[in-house]
Formats: sequence, structure tokens, C-alpha cells
Amino acid sequence: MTENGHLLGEFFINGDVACAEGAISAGCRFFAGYPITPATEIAERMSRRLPAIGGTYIQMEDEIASMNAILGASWAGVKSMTSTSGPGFSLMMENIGLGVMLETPCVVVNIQRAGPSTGLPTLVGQQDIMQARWGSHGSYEIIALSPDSPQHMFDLTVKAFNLSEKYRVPVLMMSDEVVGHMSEKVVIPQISAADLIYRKMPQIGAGAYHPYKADESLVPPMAIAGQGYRFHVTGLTHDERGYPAMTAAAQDKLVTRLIDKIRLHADDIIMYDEYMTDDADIVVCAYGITSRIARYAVKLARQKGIKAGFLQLITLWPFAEKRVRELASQVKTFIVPEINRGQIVYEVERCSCGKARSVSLPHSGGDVHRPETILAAIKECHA
Amino acid sequence: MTENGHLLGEFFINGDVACAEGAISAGCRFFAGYPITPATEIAERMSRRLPAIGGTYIQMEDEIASMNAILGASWAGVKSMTSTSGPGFSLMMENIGLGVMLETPCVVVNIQRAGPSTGLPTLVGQQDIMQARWGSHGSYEIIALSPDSPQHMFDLTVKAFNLSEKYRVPVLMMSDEVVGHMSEKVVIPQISAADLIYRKMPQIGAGAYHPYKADESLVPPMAIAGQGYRFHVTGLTHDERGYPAMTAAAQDKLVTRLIDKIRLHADDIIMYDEYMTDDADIVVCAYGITSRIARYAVKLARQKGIKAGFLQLITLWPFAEKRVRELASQVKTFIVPEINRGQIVYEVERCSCGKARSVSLPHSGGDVHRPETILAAIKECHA
Amino acid sequence: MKLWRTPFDHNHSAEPLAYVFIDRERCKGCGFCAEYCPRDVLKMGSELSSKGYQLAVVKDGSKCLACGFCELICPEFAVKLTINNKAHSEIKP
Amino acid sequence: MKLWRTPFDHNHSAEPLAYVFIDRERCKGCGFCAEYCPRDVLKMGSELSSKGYQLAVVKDGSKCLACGFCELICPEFAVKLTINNKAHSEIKP
Amino acid sequence: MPDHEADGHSLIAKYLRQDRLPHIWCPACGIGPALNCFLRAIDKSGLDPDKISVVSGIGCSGRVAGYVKLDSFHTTHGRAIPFATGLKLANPELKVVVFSGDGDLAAIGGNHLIHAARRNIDMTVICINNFNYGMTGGQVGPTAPYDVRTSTTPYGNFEPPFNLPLLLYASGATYIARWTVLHLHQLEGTITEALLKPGFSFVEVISPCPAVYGRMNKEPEGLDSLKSYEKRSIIKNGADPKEVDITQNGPIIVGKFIDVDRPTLHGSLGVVAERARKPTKK
Amino acid sequence: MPDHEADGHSLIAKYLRQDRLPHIWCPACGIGPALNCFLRAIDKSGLDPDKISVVSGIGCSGRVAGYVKLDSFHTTHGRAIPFATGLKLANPELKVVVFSGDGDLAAIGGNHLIHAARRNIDMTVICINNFNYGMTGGQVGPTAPYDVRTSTTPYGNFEPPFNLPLLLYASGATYIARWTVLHLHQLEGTITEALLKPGFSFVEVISPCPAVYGRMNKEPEGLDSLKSYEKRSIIKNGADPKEVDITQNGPIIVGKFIDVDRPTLHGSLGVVAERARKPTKK
Amino acid sequence: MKKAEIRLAGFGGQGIVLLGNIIGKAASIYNNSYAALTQSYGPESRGGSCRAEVIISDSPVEYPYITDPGVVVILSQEAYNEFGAGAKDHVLLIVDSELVKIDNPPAARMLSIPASRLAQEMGKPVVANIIMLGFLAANSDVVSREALEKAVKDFIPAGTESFNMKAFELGYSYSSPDKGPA
Amino acid sequence: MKKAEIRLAGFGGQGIVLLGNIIGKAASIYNNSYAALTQSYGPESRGGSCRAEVIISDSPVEYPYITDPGVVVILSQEAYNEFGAGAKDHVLLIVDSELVKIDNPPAARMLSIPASRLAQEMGKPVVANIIMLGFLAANSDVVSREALEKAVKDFIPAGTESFNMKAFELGYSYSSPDKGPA
Ligand SMILES: Cc1ncc(C[n+]2csc(CCOP(=O)(O)OP(=O)(O)O)c2C)c(N)n1
Ligand SMILES: Cc1ncc(C[n+]2csc(CCOP(=O)(O)OP(=O)(O)O)c2C)c(N)n1
Ligand code: SF4
Ligand code: SF4
Ligand code: SF4
Ligand code: SF4
Ligand code: SF4
Ligand code: SF4
Ligand SMILES: [Mg+2]
Ligand SMILES: [Mg+2]
Repeated sequence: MTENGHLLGEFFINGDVACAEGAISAGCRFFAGYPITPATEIAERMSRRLPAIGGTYIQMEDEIASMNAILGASWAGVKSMTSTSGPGFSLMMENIGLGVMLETPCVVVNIQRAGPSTGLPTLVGQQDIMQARWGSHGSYEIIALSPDSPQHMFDLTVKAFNLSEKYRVPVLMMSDEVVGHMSEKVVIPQISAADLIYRKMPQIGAGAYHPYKADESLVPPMAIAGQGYRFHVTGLTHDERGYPAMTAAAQDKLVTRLIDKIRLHADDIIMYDEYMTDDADIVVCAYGITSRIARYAVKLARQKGIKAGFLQLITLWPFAEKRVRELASQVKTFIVPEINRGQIVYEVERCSCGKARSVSLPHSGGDVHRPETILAAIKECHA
Repeated sequence: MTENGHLLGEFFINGDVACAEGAISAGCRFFAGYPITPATEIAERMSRRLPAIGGTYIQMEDEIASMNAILGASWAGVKSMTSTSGPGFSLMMENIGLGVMLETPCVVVNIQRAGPSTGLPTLVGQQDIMQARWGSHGSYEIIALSPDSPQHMFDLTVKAFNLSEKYRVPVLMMSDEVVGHMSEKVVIPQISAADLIYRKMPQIGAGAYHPYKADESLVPPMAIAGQGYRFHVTGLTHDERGYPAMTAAAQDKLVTRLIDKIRLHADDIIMYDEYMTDDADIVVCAYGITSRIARYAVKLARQKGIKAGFLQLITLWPFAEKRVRELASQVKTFIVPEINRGQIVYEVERCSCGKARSVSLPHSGGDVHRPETILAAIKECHA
Repeated sequence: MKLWRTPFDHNHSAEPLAYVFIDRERCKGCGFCAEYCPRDVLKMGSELSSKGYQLAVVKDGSKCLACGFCELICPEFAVKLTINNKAHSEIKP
Repeated sequence: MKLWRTPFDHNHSAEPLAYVFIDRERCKGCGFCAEYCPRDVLKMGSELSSKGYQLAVVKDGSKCLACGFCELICPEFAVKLTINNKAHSEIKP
Repeated sequence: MPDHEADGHSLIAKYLRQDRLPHIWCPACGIGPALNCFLRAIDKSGLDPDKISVVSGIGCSGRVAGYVKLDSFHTTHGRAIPFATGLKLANPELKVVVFSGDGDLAAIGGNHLIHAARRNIDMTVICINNFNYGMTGGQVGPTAPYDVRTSTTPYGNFEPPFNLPLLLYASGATYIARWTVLHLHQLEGTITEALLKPGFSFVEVISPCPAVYGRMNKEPEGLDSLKSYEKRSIIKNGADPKEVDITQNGPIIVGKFIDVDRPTLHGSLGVVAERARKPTKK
Repeated sequence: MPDHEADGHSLIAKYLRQDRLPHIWCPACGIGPALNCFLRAIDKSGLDPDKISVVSGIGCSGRVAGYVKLDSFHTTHGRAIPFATGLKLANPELKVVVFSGDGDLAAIGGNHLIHAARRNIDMTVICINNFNYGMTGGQVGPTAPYDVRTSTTPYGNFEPPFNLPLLLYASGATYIARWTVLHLHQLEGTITEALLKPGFSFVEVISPCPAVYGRMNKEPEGLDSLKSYEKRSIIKNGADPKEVDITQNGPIIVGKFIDVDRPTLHGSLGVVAERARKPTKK
Repeated sequence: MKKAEIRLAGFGGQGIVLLGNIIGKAASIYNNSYAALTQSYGPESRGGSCRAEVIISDSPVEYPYITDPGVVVILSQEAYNEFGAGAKDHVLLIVDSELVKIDNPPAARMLSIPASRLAQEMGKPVVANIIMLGFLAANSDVVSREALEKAVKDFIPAGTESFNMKAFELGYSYSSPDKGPA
Repeated sequence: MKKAEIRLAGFGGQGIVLLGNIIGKAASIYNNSYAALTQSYGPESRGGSCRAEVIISDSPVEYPYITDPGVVVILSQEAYNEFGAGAKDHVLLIVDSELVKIDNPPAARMLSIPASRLAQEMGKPVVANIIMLGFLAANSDVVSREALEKAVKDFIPAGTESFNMKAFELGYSYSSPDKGPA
């Protein structure tokens, strides 16, 4: 363990534990949560780790309380996180919206299981992807990431904190039961201050500071409680001073900035990975655990001489719209396997504008796609 | 008032009150809710009306409780409803999912205001449209309707109960503050038994009855509590007996049916209205309060000789995919004004497959579009 | 029920212990100050404010005890009490 | 603490008041029945069930009081008590 | 000899979905004996089983709804009570029982619990208190005594627990009792009484969870817990709810604590309905 | 003469965002006087105002956060307490005050309220109890006395109310008091004490809502309510929380009811942190 | 197509939305026209700005917002500043002279009545809106007096009919000191 | 590319996932290979069916599921019926002979050890999995004995090292009555 409390070295750990360690490495020192399969191991790890390194673990009475607690902690200046799965994620929706409205950095981890409702608590799903984008009421944009392995869990959790601090928005880690529960080697590197982003603090005095006045970055500096700024923030539509402003004009100004600070920085935020797309006719587009299977299937297809390629979405939201539009002009078909009944495929279809065909490979959950299923779809599209 | 307790005649009432009266006319006799602007008048009306006609009004401790209470009431055999707005709708998400999973008929009314978060509590929004479709975790389909006037509130509420009973799914009335709070004449007709749909009851004895065994309609008959069926239902993935079945196969069977009972009956469920689309080059697609403005703008455009048409979505979900695909082959442009930063336009764009252009006319909320804004967009597309 | 405090032995004072000022823009005529002033310093006037509220007015400022209750109870932060230091200094403890 | 009832004056009975049957498929060897049988009718055996649980067995059925506690406490619904009506009819109230 | 004692196993057959056995509970879990008492109480109460609905939330205890051969509802975590409220209000003929765990009822569901008690709705709530979240692997719960070890309190629980009978009393429950799964005859009798009591009744059942809670707190076998209960429990009917809090090693006061009468929600709703039906001027 | 009495208006200027006046509250609403007491109590307490955070939920009372010139958070309906919990846990140097309404704290937020009290977290909760949901137009709330008229109980309230001091006592609060907005000096003193008390303190303020609740319950003017309080209230410090419930026309017992000491959450967290830092074998 | 647009503006608690409802109901139910009432208000229960707008038309109302009001009723200074001062000359402006101070006469035809004072003199400040309605009825022909009176009775508490009719009559027969009914 | 796939199957509470973790860690941390452990279990805390599967490979594991296990360790009758009985002949099948009753010998090469009885005899039924691990170490070369022992020590409670090593040794040196190590 380093002085900062983060681990260093190689570990054989599961994705949940890797996520917790990623958070700690990113500087997270507050965790509020409520147990739920298959995310509980994150909370358990945090409950063991945080007290020893000056952080706080608290198990709240439910997920709503957990979500609010991490918002509060963030306003006290501490990087904070919660973790849950579908049912708890649904409960958090209202206050993820509060996080968006107050522009509160924090990370929410969803280890997805199969739904709807209680569904299959111990088995995998990737069914909350659209919910991550649209699940809270009102107009907003959000950032959501999708890891494919324990190492990726670690790396993307660090990334999630960085994005969250940079853009002052809750960042959603949309993982799944398989990634959360599978164990692999995770290398935890030395993390230096330069690797981590902390929110911009106000550079001016308390009198002149307006909590929602942004420069061209569109992200306002964030004062934290207890430093004399005596600021006010509200979930109501507000002006730059943070005061309620009950007009359509104030609404438009505020919402436009909240949306634009994400949309206009999409290039900085969006991450994806490609494999043999250069000359591909058929591109399989997947994310999370499914991307490992899809990549494998594409490899098999290439062995059979089919010009298949693979696009892995690492950032789910904002959607990699530009890249999909580009690829749509090049390829004939997108195949979108996901452990749901069609979610990201809607975006792929939309951005293809009829130039490429979009084929959904849905799965109801409880298990992952078999590589053969994806391969068969590739072959069929190829024929 | 008729013997059944429903009103008869002409009334000058607002949309919220019309919704309450629609529910009563549809046979709703249980309402559980939690006050919230701008939906409170529905609850207030119900609290006055129901006790007098043998129904029950209860104000629960929050929206989560309200949602669960109406599910419970439905399983006791009583048509039930709740009403809310954005923040409460977000809180209901988990248990709307339970309603879907248990296949529980009920109606949830969302009088939309502007968000995100507390936003503008007294001012209009149409920002929860995608949330209605995707807001709960897991894979599912749902029905959502969008009224444009107090009369429509009445009529569609009756329709919502009918669809809900027929398909055993929560039906969402996605109204908005303007429609909820505006008053117009509402004609309440004599409603006969034939106008109303009640859930299919089991025709076989308790021993042979399986709560989730469906015929080709895909909608299983529904026993209610207290009649000797001694049935079990669970939010876990379950088999036809309603018993938990923790396998991917059971999940696939169940989820497929839940989805197909809506998707395969889309033609029966989907309602839309058209105005001068026959020869239109440009179609404005709108819903709710915005459709009244859009229709007016299209009329103005026609007066100026522009071949504009209008598509009003009455059913938001399932989306009128077929009709939009057809129109996309005919028209050059869709213009989609909505009081959000782009939601239904995603579906329009997707279903247009690049054949027609989709133009979003977003609005941050707090007010409605001005007819001139839509007209200007039509003119621009025409030029 | 004792709702206010008697800060000093007010009988020893010749001048009012405090000056009461009612902000006419803020007062909404609730009548709390007038009703609960222990010395009947305040009363509700007949004049309406620009928003149509009946304004509280000072009836007899000389009787003011400087108890502060009017200031404390005013829902509109409309009452401003200025302590008359001169009067206070005259009082021998 | 009195956890069970003594249904009859059992000393008057010659035959066991009830026959105890342990379902070997259900028993998971928790030991509750054996520990809390007031008459030591039951004990934990050494045999393992197909799932590897140590099974409860009847040690001395003749001492059974028919108090029903074993049946009530078994978490697995594995204990079945059959009242010996003959024995009961022999008992004069 | 009353029927229910003579023929426990046929009662079980009558009220239990035997096609679902073996159940999912761990060996030596206390939920089974509690369920056993509940089934017998149903029979003893003389209530028409066709009119009884059992509603559970999520958790090991919440699985009870799946095993009783009655109309039964396995809802979402924490929401059994509002679901049951809807059932009962929509059909007052039903006897509605909520059977669930401490986490379900007092953590995420705590608000519904106190509000239902406040309303004094006709409902019996049976709470299996095993001091932790069994189903998710033994995390601290709101009834976990101070300083106990759980999977999320590796250094000891730093939060004091609720005293559930006191909380329920303060909320308005009219019948409150507590027993351990060793006090089975008493538990059976109490549940019977609770089922027949108008208004809101609450029965707390102290129950071992050897698989997770016990393992971490020196009671790795269910028997260890029962022996601890045997040693620590003190029957004190009518005890002041203030004095029945449970500590890690202190006494466990059991008994029927509260049994009072207050107008029930259904009574008051009747009054309101009558007023509403009276033709008024307007 | 202590500073805070001498110069009420300058205090107001010090702690109130005067640029936001006039506030949105109705004429004769009781929130203003309560806020006034709070501002004075802050001053009296000697706490560094830069270290005080005020958190509110949604409601008329919840607007207080917007008017105090302190770090202040206007969160979502019912969630002020968990938000405040995060603030306090992440920075124990802060003094965290939750100022909100009966509906916000005891209806939708009831669970957070009892759990925060259970934890005995360092936090002062000031609850404006106006017996209804003022902001949304006067619906029944969980403290509304039996049989009162509200916009959703047109035939009379059919639910009994919570006795908040008793509920808080049962949950574990270590400081509990109640005053009406007529008892302003007492209220000021109580809030001052509460602010300085370690652990969870709860101050209930009985307050008129003439615009909606009063209008429907024969107190259409704020003064009517104050006069009713004057007539009905009885000061009884140390009263047993059991005996302080409020009925439609009965007495209103006011006073400081509970002031006891229990380990605070921060104390216990300190113990745990110490244990955690001790190097163990593994 | 005959169409009338009426704007009623003041602050919360003055019964403005009720006025809108009475007018709308009178028109659509008792006068057999079509009417649409929209409203806008702030978060305050009382005292915030409040507006009700009624369109009355002999054909169904499509676009439910008023675009060019023929009648504007003003019940607060704020409302006057926003909607009264700049009203064009074809507008009939009706103001409560007790609540509005007018420095420069507006372009619009203006009639004023001290409705709130008259109501206070009647002993019930709340009936100011009904007095105003009577005055409106006398000075504009958007809805018939009979229809308005019927509608008033639908909305007021039972037992207050005659008092309200007296208020209505007071307004109806009030003769404005300004450019009176032509 | 060298690749080994191991399946461990039984029921909850037997420490199957722990076994998987030990093997995975031994391979990936102490043997410098790559390993991926996946698991599947039901909602029961104990007694439900439970499975852990490990892939060990000298290159990064892409597809994380086993497709053709070379070693199958069986700790319950149910698991045997599902994964053991039909195992092909290139598979090494290791069963706890105390928990599995085999009617017809399977096609696979089978080794058995009464690990649960041996553990009970040691006085600690929970070490059955470590005995099994020792036996596995002796009869297959997927991971080195040293690596496994190191990994065991990482996972067991402090103070139980020597006891666990004894259990490991017991399994390691146990000679199966079946077709033993070649
Ligand atoms: C909204 C939500 N959050 C969390 C969970 C996960 N969960 C399932 S059961 C449970 C706790 C159960 O504890 P308790 O009610 O005490 O029952 P026990 O298992 O101890 O009998 C939790 C947190 C869930 N299913 N839903
Ligand atoms: C989730 C949610 N539900 C409902 C509301 C609507 N709402 C706003 S304030 C309020 C009640 C406020 O009552 P109380 O806390 O007593 O405050 P008061 O206005 O009486 O001071 C409600 C229900 C909301 N904003 N959010
Ligand atoms: S300070 Fe105010 S309340 Fe006290 S006596 Fe003077 S005027 Fe009256
Ligand atoms: S208390 Fe304030 S608002 Fe009320 S009358 Fe007096 S000065 Fe006016
Ligand atoms: S009934 Fe059971 S517990 Fe009672 S004596 Fe017989 S064997 Fe023992
Ligand atoms: S109580 Fe039941 S499970 Fe336990 S040992 Fe006895 S028979 Fe077996
Ligand atoms: S985990 Fe605990 S409560 Fe759950 S079944 Fe096992 S022993 Fe019982
Ligand atoms: S509605 Fe009631 S609580 Fe709200 S500001 Fe008005 S008087 Fe006060
Ligand atoms: Mg529990
Ligand atoms: Mg209130």
C-alpha cells in the first residue's frame, strides 16, 4: 500500500473489488451504499478499506439515502461513490437528477443483473443502458462507462472520477454481474497527482463568487462547504448565483449549459476501441462483458475469411455518434449483441441513417451470448 | 351523476380534474397518491369523489408507497391509479417495473413539469418521454399515452384503463402542466359496460390455475386475492406457476412474452392522428400540448401554400414506428417540436432510416413553443 | 404564558428604550407585532401598502420596552428596532 | 424457560404417545430437534445424508411425550409426528 | 387435543407449497420454525385461508410468501407494507399479513412500517429479526447490536440499533410482541392473537442466521444462537417498550408488550364514507 | 445587553440573504418568525457561521435554505437528512442543520429522520410543523390531527398523526424540544442549545399556515392560529414524549422534552477508524 | 369565427383563476361557445404573480394561448406594469384603482373600479373578484350576464349566493370615473 | 498457446469459489500465467448449486468462459449428474467420493477422494476444499504446488496456516483407489 492508501502491484481480484480499489486510487474517500447482489462486494471492500485510510464508509437505510449522502459528501469536498444494481439504480434516479442539477461530481456504479424487477439477482444483464441515459426526469446529459474486465473496472473507475470532477456531473459505471464477479489479475500502478483530476475551485473571494457562473469550459468552479463562500445551491432552476429563477429564460440558459458542457466535449469524453474495422464490411458493436465475446467471435470470423470488425463502446453515454456515423458510410452491417432486448442498437440504427443495416442480437439475460451465436449472425450477414 | 358514480354531461374543468373523472368513469375505485405540483388536483378530486361512490382514496407517505399501493389494490381486483410529476415519477420507477413483472393493470399519470430535478415546479415540460419507456431497470415494454386537452385527458384515461386491463401492464398517461391546468369544456358521455374492458379472469379451478400461463393472446388470465386461487406472484423471474425460476431459459421465456404481448399487439395499441399528411413534404410530429401548437402552425403553413402535414402521436409507446417509416418514404423532412432537448426525435430519426431528414425543435421547458417558431422551421425546411 | 422578556426596569427611563421602524415595503399586515407587543406600542393602521396589505404602525413609541418581540415575531423581517443607547445609559443597574 | 408443553400425564402411558419420523431427504442436521426434545427421544446420528448433512435419528421413541416441539422447531419441515391414538385413549383424563 | 397440535404435518401440507420444498434457507436458519408457527397460527385463528394474503419484500425472510399455500405476493425490497396496504384497502375482507426481514422492514422499508402503524391499518407484520441482511451475505442491518461484526462492519458496528417494539409503539401499533424461535408455542399463540386483533399488529421474531451473521459473531451453528437465546431471554409480558432494546450479549426481553385498542383505519374510513355519501347542498 | 438582542436587524443582515427579500412566504406564515429565531440562535451559539451548513428539502419550510446567508443546500423532497449526513460525515468540522417541513421530514423523509436519529449523528433538525403540505396547497400531512379538513381530506382526516417527539425519542434522538412560533425566546434558546449539543437534536416548531391549512380549519388568519396556540399551549419541560401528542383542539404541550447523552456517530466512527488503522496480522 | 381573448392578471390569493373559471364556464357551458382557460403562477401560495387567460370562440379552440387580448383585467401594480401600461388602443383595460397607481394614461381604453376597497367595505375582501366580474360584465359583451351569474353560483360556497350576487351587482352598476361605457 | 480449463462444481458453502480463487491467483500471480475465474451461483447462501470455472493461459484470456474443461472437480451428486457423468474421455474427473454415488463409471478418467470425510476426521469439515486442492495439485499440472500453497496462505484466516497446509498435504499424498496418477 502506498502512503495515500492505494494499493500497488498485482492482484487476483474480481471486478467489484477492482472497482473499489480504483475508487480509492482515484482519491475517493467517502462511500455510502446499500447492499445488493451483485454489487455488494464493492461496499464490503470499501467498508474494510476506507476506515483505515481516513475515509468514511456508511451503509445508509436505502439507495435513495446513499445517493444523497454521496452528493452531500461531494459538497464537503470529498470524492464520493455509491454502488448498486438495477433495483437500487431505479431508486436513485430522482437524485441522480439532483446531482446533475447541482453539478455534483460523484460516481455511481451499477453492476447490472437481469431484470425487470427483482429478476435474476445473481445473473448477468446489460439492461439498464438506456435507463442510464434517460432514467431521471427532465432534460439532461450524463456520462456512462462500460468496463469489460476487472482491470478495466479499476482503470475506468479512476477515469470515471476524473471525468466527474472535470465536468461536475455524476458519472455512471455501467458494469455487469459477470465482470463484477469474475476474477483476473489486476495491475495497480503507482498513481501520481498528475493522473488525477480534481474539481476546479473558485479563485475569487466569497463576495464575488457565483456558484453557477461558468467560463467557456461551461463548467463553473465549485466551492465546497465550510470555506466561507456561504453559497446556495438548489434543485430548482437557478441563475448564476444559485438562486431559484422561475422563468423559461433561466431554464433555457441553465439546461443549455448543463447539456452543452457534455455534448460540446463529447470528443474529450468518448472512448471506444476498435479491432480490424479498417477494411470491415460487418462491424460488431458491443460493450461490457459482451465485448469480450464479440471480439472473440470477430476473430473467428476473420479466421474464416470474413471481413468482420469490432467496435467496443467504452463510453456508452454520450454515444459515439460521430464514429458510428463514419463507420456507417463504410460498412454494410452493424451487428449489436447486448444482454437486453435492444437498447444501444437503437442508437446504432439511428446514427446509421439507413446507410448501414443494424442487426440486433438481443439476449434476455441470465447468461452471456455464446460466441457461436455472434459468429452465426456474422456469417448470415456475410452471406 | 349516474348510478355507477360517474358524471354525465358537460363540464368546464381542467385536465387534472378531467383525468380524475375519466378514471372514475373507467371504473377506477382506488387511488393512492402523494401531492405534487402540477398533478395535485387529480388527487384532490379523487379524495372528494371516491369516498362517496364506494371507492378508496389514500394519501401515502411517498410516491414509492403510492405505486405499490395501487399494485396491491389491483391484485385485490380494483382498478387503481396514481398521479405524480417528474420527481415522483422517478421515484416510482422501480415499482413500475414490479407492475410490469407481475403484470398488474393500473394507470400512472405524470403531469409533466420542467426538470431536471425540482426544476420549474409550476411550469410545463415534456421531458419524461424517454424515461417513460426506459426509466425502470431491465428489459420491458410499456404503454404510454399523451393527451392534448382536458377532453382528451378524460378520453385517454378511460382508454388507459382499458389498455391496462387488456394487456395487464401499467399504462402511463404522459400529460403535461399546461394540459393538466387548462380548463375547457369536457363532455362526459354515458359509459356502458361495453365501453370498458376488465381483465380476463381465470375460467378454471384453483388447482389447475397457473397465474402466468398465457394463451395465444400472450396475456394470462388474472386471479385476484381472496377468491381461493391461492396463487403466488413474484418480482423474481418466474415460471408459469409464478414460482421463481432462476435460469436464463426461464428469463428468456418470460421476458419474451412480456415484450411480445405489447410489440405484437402494437397495431391494436398505437393511436395517432394526422392532418394533411396525404401530400405533405414536411411533416411536423408532436404530442401533448405541443400538438395543438404544431397543428396550428401547419395550418398557417398551408395558408402560405407550403405542403406541410401534421402527425400527432397519441400513443407515445409503443412508438408508431410503422407509420413513421411509411411517412419517411413519402416526405422530405420531419420536424419534431417537443418541450425537451430531443427525445421522440431520436425515434423519428431512427425510423426514418435516412430517407427523410429529422429536424429537432427542442425547448428547455417552462413554456410552450410559439407557433411562429414552428412555422419558421417549416419555412426553412421548405426553402 | 410569558412570551417576552422585560429587559430592564423600564419605569426608570424617561425616553423610549428603543425606536421601532416598520418597513412599509415589507409589512404584509399580519398583525402579529401589534397583537403581541406587550406595551401596545404598535397597532394596525388603516393604510394599505402597494400590494394591498394593511400596514402596521407605531401607536405610541414612548412606551417601548425594547423587548424585541415585535422584531422577532415579524414574518417579513419588516420590523427594525433601534436601541436608544441614551435611554439605556440613564438606567442605573 | 419453559419451551414445551406436557400434553398429558405421560407416566400413565405404556405405549409411546407418538411416533416420530425424520425425513432423511429434508433433514439438514441442524440438531435443533435433538437438543430441544424434552425427553431425549432424538439424537444426532453419524450417518450423512446425500447432501452431506449429519442426520437426526430417533434414539428412544418410547419416551416421546407427543409435545410436538421437534416438529415445530425443525427448520426443514422434516419431522413428522404421528399421534398414537391408542396410547392416548388409554390415558384417563 | 386441539387439531393443530395433533397433526402438524398435515397442517404443513395444508398451508405449505410442498412442491417447492426443499426451501432455499440454510441449514439451521430460524425462518423455518417461525414459518411453522405462522402456519399453525393461521389454522388456530380460524380465519378462512382463502381470504388471507401474505405479502413479503425481498430477503431470506421475504421468501416466505413463496412457500405459503395462500394468495401470496413477493414484492420489491422494502415495499411489502404499501403493497399490502393497497390490497387491504381495496378489499377490506382480506386478512393481510406481511412477513419479512429486519432489513426489508426497518431499513429500506422503515418509513412504510411507521406510517402503517400510525394509520393503524388492519395488518399483521411478522418481522424476522436476524440482525443482518442474510440474503445478500450478512451486511449490517438497522437492528444489528452495537459493535457486532458483519461483512460491512469488519471493525465492529458503529451504529446503535433500533429497538423495534419501541419504534412501533411510538408509531402507533396497537399490538406488539417479541419472541425468539425457541419460544415457539408462545410465538404461535402470539401470531394467532395478532391475526385476530383489529388494527396494526407487529410480531418480532429473533432468529438465527448461522450462515452469515452467526459465522461472524461466534455463533457459527444455529444451535449456538438458540443456546444463547435460551440463556439470554427473559419473558416479560407487558414490559415497557423502552426497556427491551437488545445488545450484543445482554438480555433479550421477550413477551407481549403492547395490546391496546385505537380506532382502526377501516373504522375511520367508514365514518368518512358515510359523511361523503350524505347529500350536501352543493 | 448581549449583542444578539441589541441588534436584531443587523443580525438579520448578517445571516439573511437580503437580496432575496421579499421571501415567498404568505402573509402571516409562521416560517419567518422561526427563521428569525434560528438566525439569532446561530449568533448566540458562537459557532463560526462559515462552518455551518443548512440543508432543506422541498416545501415552504424547505425554502429556508435559500434565505440564510450560509452554505446552504436546497435538495429534493424528503432527502435533506441523507444529504446532510454525507456533508457531515465527509467533513466532521461542519455544523449541519436541517431546516424543513413536517411533510418533507416525516412523510416522504420519515425513514431518513428515524435512521439519522438512530445513528445519533451530529445534526440539528428543525421541523416546521404546520400540519399540512403548505407548498402544494394544503394536503393532509402525517402530523395533521385527526378529523381536520385539508384539500385531500374534505370529509375530515381519517388518519391519526405522528407524535413527532415520541417518534424521535423512540428512534434515538438525544435532544428533543417543541415550541410554537409564539414561544420565540424559548425557541431561540432551544435552537442555540440544540446547535451546541453533540449528537442528534430535533426541534419541532408549531407554526401557522393561514393560506391553506388555516383557511380550511377555522384559522384563516395567522393571528387566529397564534391565539389558538396561546390558549392551548402548556409549557412542560421534561414532559414524557408519550404525552405530547396534538389533537385538533386539545392542549399543545411545549418545552424541552429530552436532553440525554449517548455516544455520537462520530465518536463511534473514531473508535472504528482506530481499530482499522491498527496493523493486523493479515 | 368570433373570438375573444381575456387576460386577468394580479397576484396569488386574489381569486384570479376562479374568475377565469367563471368566465370560461359561463361561455362554454351556459353560452354555448367554446372556451379555453390557461393559467400561470409562481411557486408562492399567495402573493406571487398570477395570470389567467381565457379564449372564447364560436368554434373549438385550437391554439390555447391568447395572442391579442381584447380585454385585460389588472389587479396589481406589477401586472399593470407588465400588461397594462403598454396595452394597445383596441384593448379594454379594466383596473382595480385601489391597487394600481397610474402615472401616464395608457393608450388602451381604460376603466377603473376600486374593487378591493369596495369589497373591504362590504366586509369581505375576498369578493373583490366578483365585484370586478360584475364590472366586467357591464362593460364588455364577451359573455352574457345571465351566464356569468349562473357560473358564479357554481363556484362559490353554498349559502353565499346572495352575498356574491350583491357583490356582482355592485360591480355591474358601478360607474367608472374614467371614459365610461360608451 | 497453452491453455487449461478447470471446472469446480458443488453447492454453496463448500468453498468452491475460494478454490477457484486460490487456483486463479496461484496461476496468475505466482505462476506468471493469465487466469480468469468466473462463477455462477443461485440465490441461496448455502446449499444451492455453485460453480467456479478457471481458465489458465499463457496469453491474456479473451473469451472468459471455459468451453472444454480438462479438469472437472465434483463436490455434489447434482454436480456429478450435470457435469461428471457425461464428461468426455480426455477429461480428468476428480470427485469427492463421500458425496457422489456413481452407478456407471464415466468415460472420463476419474480419481476420487473422500475429502469431506477426511476433513471431518481432521475435525474441521470446512477444510474439505483444501484437501481437494492438494489432491488436485498432486494429480494435475495446471499450477505448481508452490504457487498453490502460497495462494492458499493468502486466502485463509491468519493462524490457520499450518492446519491448512496439513489438509493440503493430506490431499496431496492421498492415493486414489481409482485409476490413480499415471
Ligand atoms: C432496492 C433493493 N435494494 C437492495 C436489494 C438487495 N437485497 C435483497 S435482500 C436484502 C436484505 C434482506 O435483509 P432482511 O430483510 O433482513 O432479510 P434476511 O435475508 O436477513 O432474512 C437486500 C439489501 C434489493 N433486492 N432491492
Ligand atoms: C418527490 C416529490 N414529491 C412531491 C413533491 C411535491 N411537494 C413539494 S413540497 C411538498 C410538501 C411540503 O410539505 P412540508 O414539508 O410540510 O412543507 P410546508 O410547505 O408545509 O412548509 C410536496 C409534496 C416534490 N417536490 N417531490
Ligand atoms: S420592542 Fe417591540 S414588542 Fe417590545 S415593547 Fe417595543 S414595540 Fe413592543
Ligand atoms: S408583524 Fe411584520 S408583517 Fe406583521 S403587521 Fe407587524 S410589521 Fe407587518
Ligand atoms: S414430540 Fe418430539 S420433542 Fe416432544 S417428546 Fe416427542 S420427540 Fe421429543
Ligand atoms: S430439526 Fe430437522 S433438520 Fe434439524 S436435525 Fe432435526 S430433523 Fe434434521
Ligand atoms: S443467510 Fe441467514 S437468514 Fe438467510 S437462509 Fe441462510 S441462515 Fe437463514
Ligand atoms: S402555504 Fe402555508 S406554509 Fe406555505 S408560505 Fe403560505 S402560509 Fe406559509
Ligand atoms: Mg435480516
Ligand atoms: Mg408542512
